[in-house]
Amino acid sequence: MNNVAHENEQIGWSREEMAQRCAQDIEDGSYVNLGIGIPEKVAQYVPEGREVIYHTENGLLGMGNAPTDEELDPDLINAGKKPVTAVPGASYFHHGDSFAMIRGNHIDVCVLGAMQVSEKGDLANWSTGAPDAIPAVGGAMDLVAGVKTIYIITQHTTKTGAAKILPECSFPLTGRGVVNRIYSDLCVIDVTVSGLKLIELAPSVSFDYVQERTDVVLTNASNMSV
Amino acid sequence: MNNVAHENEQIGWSREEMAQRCAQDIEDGSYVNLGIGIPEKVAQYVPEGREVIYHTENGLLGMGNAPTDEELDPDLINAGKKPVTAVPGASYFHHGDSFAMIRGNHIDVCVLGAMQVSEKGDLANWSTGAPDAIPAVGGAMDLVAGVKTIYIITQHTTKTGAAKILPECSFPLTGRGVVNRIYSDLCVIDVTVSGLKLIELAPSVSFDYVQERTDVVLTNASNMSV
Amino acid sequence: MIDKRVTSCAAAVADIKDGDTVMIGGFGEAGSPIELIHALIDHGAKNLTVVNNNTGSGRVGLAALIENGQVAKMICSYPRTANSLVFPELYRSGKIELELVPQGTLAERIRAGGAGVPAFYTKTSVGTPLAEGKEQRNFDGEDYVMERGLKADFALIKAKQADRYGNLTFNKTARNFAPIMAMAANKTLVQSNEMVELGDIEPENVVTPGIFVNSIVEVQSPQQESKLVKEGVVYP
Amino acid sequence: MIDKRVTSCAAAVADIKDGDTVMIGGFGEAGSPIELIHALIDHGAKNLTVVNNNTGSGRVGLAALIENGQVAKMICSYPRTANSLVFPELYRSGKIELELVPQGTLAERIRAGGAGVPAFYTKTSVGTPLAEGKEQRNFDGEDYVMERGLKADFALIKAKQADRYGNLTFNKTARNFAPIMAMAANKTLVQSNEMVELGDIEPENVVTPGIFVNSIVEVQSPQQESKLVKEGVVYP
Repeated sequence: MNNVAHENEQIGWSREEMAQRCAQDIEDGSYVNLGIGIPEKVAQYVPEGREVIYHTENGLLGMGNAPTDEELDPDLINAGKKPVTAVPGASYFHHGDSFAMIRGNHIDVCVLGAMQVSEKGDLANWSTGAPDAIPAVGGAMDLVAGVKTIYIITQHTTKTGAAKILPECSFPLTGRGVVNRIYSDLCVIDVTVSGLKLIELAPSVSFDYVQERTDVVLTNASNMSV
Repeated sequence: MNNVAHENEQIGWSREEMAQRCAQDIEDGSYVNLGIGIPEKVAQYVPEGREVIYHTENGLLGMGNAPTDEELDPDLINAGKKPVTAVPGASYFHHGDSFAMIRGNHIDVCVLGAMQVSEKGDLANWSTGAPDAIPAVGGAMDLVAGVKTIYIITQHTTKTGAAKILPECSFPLTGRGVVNRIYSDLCVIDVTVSGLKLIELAPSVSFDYVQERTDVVLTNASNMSV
Repeated sequence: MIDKRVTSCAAAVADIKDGDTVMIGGFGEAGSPIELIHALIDHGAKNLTVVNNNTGSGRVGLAALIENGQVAKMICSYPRTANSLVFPELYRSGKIELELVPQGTLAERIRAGGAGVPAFYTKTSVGTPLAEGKEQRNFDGEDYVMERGLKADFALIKAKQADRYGNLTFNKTARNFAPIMAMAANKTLVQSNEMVELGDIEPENVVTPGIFVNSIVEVQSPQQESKLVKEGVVYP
Repeated sequence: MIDKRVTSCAAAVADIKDGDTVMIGGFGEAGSPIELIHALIDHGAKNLTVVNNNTGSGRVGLAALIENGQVAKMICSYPRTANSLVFPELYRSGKIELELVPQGTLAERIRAGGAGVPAFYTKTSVGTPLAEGKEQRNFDGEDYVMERGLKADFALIKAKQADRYGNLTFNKTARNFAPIMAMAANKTLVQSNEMVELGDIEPENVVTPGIFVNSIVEVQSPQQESKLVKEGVVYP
């Protein structure tokens, strides 16, 4: 337990840094769908010189920044129902066509949040299964089933310190075996056929520190020493 | 056999008259798809004052007349691949959407030719089943399966005098139980749950004359005496 | 002559009956046909099954229709929103039924209903609780769920421009579910910001061809749901 | 930077391999990407499965591709036309395979392939020889046939306008199969009459969004198939 000293400190990546780290992996020319919350921030950090086209499932390809007061149009919103703009070269289409893009494997990358991720890449991010909750799924199940690459941005553990990366999700699944990579506040983990592989650690975070907070045995493929 | 005297005469309706008779039954405001051949002629005879919108399955609603030389555009054709025009209020769409209109029961009337029609309204109009023929079906099967009302315009018998209205079609079917009404050169016949009902005779054609040339027992619901 | 224009929202919704299935366009407030919904509240048809991505916000539009006790069942993907006051309470007290459908499956079911496709297969929801009780099938090594096409008695949608044939265009992301709902409903009722002459909409740019439209009412300055919600407006 | 423009038809078709499935847009000559087809003839890929509504006419375009022995199988709805010289002979001599599909089923299979739907049900062809060997199923008292989604390695289509993102518009009924083929192919190759700047195509009027397009070559004055056929032109 050589990390006890860190327990009450702010260590690892901030929310902004997680988005920034993820953004490094968004390739030039990608078609990208960003979920609500931290994933939305990824767009700000895509490195200069890369041209990325953002899809929002309510019918727009080529989503731009938030509007100025003059640009604001309540008929131009994103999947989170926030006002957005459209870039030159954008296109509008109906929901049937929009989800044909998703279901038909045309979107390259989707970045989403998570409640739990399993060793096999199962994702739970829509419901805690609580009996009194109003169930609401939106487009999450379609996105994870249809988009080529699924990136997850999430705190490594819950607010109470419980592991979110688990042998099996206890919450209802969003999709089975769908996650490709996890960006947590502590590290970057790839989901591979041979299990979860830690490929990068946040500054001053050790492999053991991450392993302690993960309910699944990780392979260490990072360059940092243990 | 009181009709023997007619055998070698031109009796009954001409091709133009068959189209004209059918056109009387095209209601104001209908969405109509006309097959190649005699059915195409129906459009000319729709009574004045009725506004009818023509669909062609290659992606146009609001098909107009044949073009003048100035209007001719090889990119504007009908399902028979003939040049056409578009009326004000027309719309273009892709094949997926065009057949969604057909399959989804949105077109009111389709008028087609026939090789054979059965007592139950089965239609054969795409293949004689000859082993050396190149099979070709086009949109006929989609139209008969999806359009609300199917009208058939056909000579009552083949060129050799064989019946085309039969207990069962011997040719491969286009659709099963799909025909609503037959306009032949001799009469108009409705396909009903209780069999084929002759509802109108061409001038100077008798019910017996028609019955002789029909391999199915007809009910006489015409106003003409037998 | 074909003239699908009607003079009021009340006239447009007059034929909706108790027990009907009604698809209502819109994703949040974008594309929500609020004047038609309010006319449906005035009309009073009950025991409706309503198909919409959400359940409305505040106490106007779709939320008001629900609050007014006219909706027996919602078919939707996301019955919560920031200002979702009405649905959660009714749902928790068992006064309204919910069929929860993933958004893309909802869209494809509506499109299938309109295109004469009674059922199709999708990967969406495989392995999740929303696949439970549904037929599953493997094609080429992948698992899929069978989903049924969805049709409706009526669709209520909002357009930007309409002509008397019923050809429609939409404004930006307000298009969302409207074109496919127009296909899936027996009768499609449209409120359009503007009526134009035949031919004013370029035939290449028609989004919903008139064949999918039955009645159009011009509502030049539709109310904006979020503004009404902010002002605390309650309908009726 | 996203720039899908390529400098020649030869460059566009360069990656097509022997044995590939190639969807080719067009209904008769309207929308037929004749320059891309001729480039594919020059390229020489063999043993292709080609999806098109027809089989070409005369001895240019698709007919020439077939005559050149590059097509092992045609998937189409109507393999005969007025000037169908090539296909009938090869078919009768058993040199080319034919999968005959009703036109609307062909369209829907292509749309399903592009939309991630592996199979769907349709009433079309029930009770006919084209339903033989296919799964049938009753929904709500009606019989339906199960049909499979159709995908392709490449689509070759013709557009009216294109920008560097690959957004496309089409001319009149030349649109036909192009938008759905663009969805169903892994790589969609476009010949466009005109290249325009980003934003020149109004976002509301984009017919095929760029996400479905991979390569675009400008062909400002494409040849007209019917004219070549009338002149007795033979390609190559």
